[in-house]
Parts: sequence; structure tokens; C-alpha cells
Amino acid sequence: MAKNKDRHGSGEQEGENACHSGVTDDNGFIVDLEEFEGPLDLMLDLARTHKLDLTHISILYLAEQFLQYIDKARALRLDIAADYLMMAAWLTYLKSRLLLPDENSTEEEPAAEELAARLAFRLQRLEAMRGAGEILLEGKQLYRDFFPRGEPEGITVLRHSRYEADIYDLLAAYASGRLRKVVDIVRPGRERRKVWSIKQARQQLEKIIGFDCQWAPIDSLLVSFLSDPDEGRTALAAAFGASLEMAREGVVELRQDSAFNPLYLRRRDKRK
Amino acid sequence: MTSDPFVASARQRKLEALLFAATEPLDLRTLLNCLEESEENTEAVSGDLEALQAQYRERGVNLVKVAGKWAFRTAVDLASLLERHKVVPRKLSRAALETLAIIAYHQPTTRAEIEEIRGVATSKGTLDVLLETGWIRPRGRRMVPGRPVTWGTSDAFLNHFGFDSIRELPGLEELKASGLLDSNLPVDFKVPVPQDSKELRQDELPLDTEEEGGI
Amino acid sequence: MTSDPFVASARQRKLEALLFAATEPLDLRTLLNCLEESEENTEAVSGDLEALQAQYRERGVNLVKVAGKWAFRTAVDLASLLERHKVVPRKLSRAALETLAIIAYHQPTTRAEIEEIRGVATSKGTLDVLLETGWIRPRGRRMVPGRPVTWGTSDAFLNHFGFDSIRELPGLEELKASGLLDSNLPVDFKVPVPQDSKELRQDELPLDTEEEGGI
Repeated sequence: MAKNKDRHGSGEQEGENACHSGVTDDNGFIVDLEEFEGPLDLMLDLARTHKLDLTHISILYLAEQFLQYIDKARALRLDIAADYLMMAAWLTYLKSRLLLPDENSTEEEPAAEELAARLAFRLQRLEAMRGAGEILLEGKQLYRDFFPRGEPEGITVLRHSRYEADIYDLLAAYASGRLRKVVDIVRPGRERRKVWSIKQARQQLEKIIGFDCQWAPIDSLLVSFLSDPDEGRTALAAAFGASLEMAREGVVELRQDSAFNPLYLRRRDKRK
Repeated sequence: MTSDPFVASARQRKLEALLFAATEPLDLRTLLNCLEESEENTEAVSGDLEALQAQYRERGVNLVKVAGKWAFRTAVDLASLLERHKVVPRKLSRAALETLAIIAYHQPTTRAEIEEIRGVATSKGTLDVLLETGWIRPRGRRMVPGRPVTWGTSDAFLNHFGFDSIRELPGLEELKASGLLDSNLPVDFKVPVPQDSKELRQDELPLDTEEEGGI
Repeated sequence: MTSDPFVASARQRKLEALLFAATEPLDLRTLLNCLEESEENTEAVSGDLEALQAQYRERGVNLVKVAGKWAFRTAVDLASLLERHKVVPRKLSRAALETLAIIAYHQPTTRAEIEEIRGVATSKGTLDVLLETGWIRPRGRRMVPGRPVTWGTSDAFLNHFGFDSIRELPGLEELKASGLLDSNLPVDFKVPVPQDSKELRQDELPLDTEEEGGI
């Protein structure tokens, strides 16, 4: 059995495998559970060793082999993984069911033959998959049996951008851009000019009266400068203060016909 | 006369050039695209590919179809000549090879099903090794509690083993006939056919995108 | 019959496979080595290479001799075939859209004017992208110090957005009605009536020929 030889031959293996050196029994048979990948693997190995035909398998015979093997391992005080012990227990049960007439079998329990068939099927299936894997590896493989071109020029993909935009996106971008600017102008204005200072009002008045010597009502003079009508009140108040100051300095003349009438302002003619 | 030029149509020349230059197998759609041929000519181009395949049949280089795509490959009988180009593949452990076979023949299959067949728990490392080869891929999730990932083979698998389709897996028919591809009992006798189609099966759910590639 | 297999001798097949799989051009000596042919057969192998060259002369793949070494190459006349053109749809950035719209409404307009309207500096990239779309064009130069380029929209712009004339761009009232503009706008808020006439305006100078297309 090549597998056993291989495994034993590899001697010191790392980790958990290291502590189980193989132990040979009278038939030159090696007991080393660590070598197997679970109970099914062990059973397949036993079936092969004993030349059992899995298609017409004598499950009973295989079960006995398995149990013997486990007993041997147990006698040698090897650690036995739980799944092997479970399988051993199950096989003992199966063996008893197969050996003893099925007198008290109930409808719920599958017949012993069916249990045996199920196990035989699982073994066959695993063996088939194992074989399939080997056939796969023996088949043709890239870079082993056939080769692609060694020096392919390759197909260059040239990417061209095609820009997409629809008219709605365009208009929305325009509108929001323009609105942002409007908000930029108005918002700081609102915050800053909520209250006009006298100095601010005076600057504005000086600009206005610079080119007009006619009487003009202060409030209408200011209107053209207000981007926000709400500012009218504070602007007027500041302008009134500024105009008094300017009148005192002799820069402007003020006139009001009667109480609550519009307050007129004009630049004082320096020639007079 | 072996030195007579062998004749190809203009389109065959183009196909030849494209397939020679390509770094990977090309499918019919890509070829049509590259040739700027309309869909209507699918049949004709397909015919040209078959003609080319026939022309190259006895040459040192063959035109083959892998994973539904066309590629030039050296003739298999000349492998020994190309020794120095050989890439020694990483040797798969018995567990990994067995798992690969189970995935290939039983796909889409879950880890639990693989473990059921092998009779042992599959270590994370085994699937990792297979993922590294690029031969397996997570396909989706099985519509059962726990939503386990379903595994299948990739185009790279077909490419590597030179199969045009997963149906070319060796011994597939025999295994099917014997019922050994059934993951249930033989008595059930419903035989799944391995299929690696990109579409999910009825009992599969899509992978969450962020989980793709995970176990 | 184009689908007849074309015939090659055993040695020609091997040469074919060797040259196909090679990662670089191979000289005669290397080929002899790989074939395990003795020096005596140099002439014969050389003859086979020439025969192969003749066979492939009219194909999409040619056997060429470069710097005394042999290699398969795709036919020179099919080079353009090996460039696949892929059109990638791309969305314009907000900045680009806004700049485009400003150019459309305010044309002819300079970069400084665009920046003034947008209130932010326009990156060079934005105008480059718009030039790439083909939707804007440099019209001329504004008659002011520095002679900045004036920008306008092209016929491609009208084409893309489906306008017969630039005057079909919605005006202030339509923009308000569509809800894109707030109805509480300052009184002096204006949306210009766009015009894209080919003639330069009075304050525009022609572009110097060599500068056309530049910024």
C-alpha cells in the first residue's frame, strides 16, 4: 500500500503528526491514524488493502476490519479522534443489526441493509471523486502539455471618453451657479448692513451729492443703493445722522417743510 | 508542396492576427467587436473560426476553444519539445485535489456538502489554496439556513485544463450514470449535472458584493 | 478549399510550436538545439524555416527574421486591428457643466468673465475637458489688455443638446417657471439672450492662426 509507505517514509512530520510514529503489527501493517483524513479515508484504505470491491462490498467485513484497526490503535494507546470512535460505535451497531435478525425493527429505523448501502455509496462516491481529481491532474494542462503564445503583442485597448450631459443638468448647473453668486452678494450684505453706520451712510451720501445740486429727499436718494428693502430703516437713520454732521460741516444743506415730511438734502454750492 | 502559401480569406487573416496577438482567449463577441462586424455576421465569423481550426488541425500550433473562447495553443503532442517553458504547478495536497474534484463535479456546492462527501472537516487552508489557483470561485449563497457560500469552478479552471465547457470533465457521463454525482442517496436518483454557468441556480442567492472572495 | 488542413512536415510542426511558444526571437542554432538536430541538418532546418515563411506569407501571422532571429509576428497591415477602441461614457463635473452653461449663455465670454460669474477660479482642466467634448470653441480675443480668448459654443453643442439654435436655451422666465431659479431674485438679475453667431463681435479680434485651440 503505497500510501502507508509514503506516509511512514516521510517520518518526522510537523505538528500533530510528529508524535505518531508508525507501529507495525504482525502482518507488517502500520497503525497510524494520523495518516488518514477521517474514518471514510481509513475505510477506503482498508477496502483497498483487503481488495474489497466497493460495488459489491461486504460492509460487514469492512466494518470488522475497521473495528480491529481501531482496537489495535487503542491497544497501542494512540490518541483516537472522536470521529473514528463515533464511526466505530456506529459500525458496531450496524454489525449487530446486520448479524441479528431484524425482529424488533420499527418503521422509523431504516433497514440495516439500507444503512449498509448508504455507507457503501459514500465510500464509492469519495473514491470516485478521488479518482476524478487524479484523472484531472493526469489530463492535459496549460504550461505543461500545451502552451500559449510566448510573446503575444496583446490587443491594446484605447479608451475614448464620450461625455454625457443632458440639458437639465446643464440648466441646473447654470441656475445654481448664478444663484450661488446672488447669495454670495446678498448674504454678507444682510449681515453687514443690517445696521448702517453713520460713516457708511456718509460715504454713500457723499457719492450721491457729488454730481447733483438739486434738492432730493434723503430716502429716495438711498433707495438706489439698497439691494435689500429691509435695510431702508437703518439706512435712513444713519443717513439722517450723517446729513446732520455734513450740514454742520457746511457740506450740505437740509430742508424739511414740516414735521414728518420728507427730508431734503442738497450739496451746498461752494460758489455762494 | 509544403512551401505553398496556404490561403486565408481577409477575415480569416484578421481573426488569425487577433488570436495570435491576444494575451488570453477571446470569445466570439469580442472578436466581432474587434473586427467591427455586425451581429448579423456572427454565423459567418463562427464559420471562419471553424475553418481556421480545421486549417491548423495538423500544425504545430492549434486553434482551440477553451471556456467558450478561442485561443491558439501549441499542439499537445509537442509538449516534450517545450520543456523549458514548463511551469511546474504548485502541487495540490490530496485534500485540495479531492476538494477541487468535488467542486468541479458537484458544483454549485457548499462547504458542508464537500465535508459530507469527504467525511471530514475542510480546513480553511484547503479552500484558500484552491482560491489561490484561481480555479474555484464563490458563486452565490445557498437558500438554506446560514446562507452558506456555493462554490464552483472558474473560466481559469477550464482554461488550465483545456476544456471548452465543464461538460467535458473526464468520466462525467459515467459518474452521472452511476448516480455518484448525487449528493444525496442513490435511491433518490436525481442526478445533478455540473454546471458552471454564470447565472445562479434557483436555490442560489447572489453573494453580497463585499463578501465576494470570502469563505 | 480554405478549410482544408494545410500540411506541414514533422519538423516544420516542431519549429512552428517552438517559435510560437518562444518569449523572444530564436536563432537557427537555438532551434537546432531544441530540435536536437545535429549541425549537419542546419541547411535542412534553414530550408524548413524558409518554407514556413512562405506558407505564412499571406496569412494574418507572418514568420519574420529580425536581427538574424526568427519570430512569428502579426501581419503588419493588420496592426490597427490590434487596437481596440473603447468608448467610455463620462459625466461632466459640476464645475464643467456650470462653465459650459455660462459659456453658452454669456458667449462670447472670457475666462475672467466666467470666473467673475462663478465667483471661483476656473481650473485649466475644466476648460480642457470642455474642449475635449467639442462643445466649446475659442472664438477670438477680447479687445482688452491681455487679449484674453473669448469662448463660445460649437455646432456640436447644439447637436448634443438637441437645439436648432442657441436661442432655444431657456430664458430667465422659463428658468423661474421650471423652478430652477428662485422667483425672489434681485431685480437686476439677468439671464442674457445667448448668441453664437460665427462673426466676431465688435470687441473681438480674430485668433492668431497658430494660437487657435490654445487657451
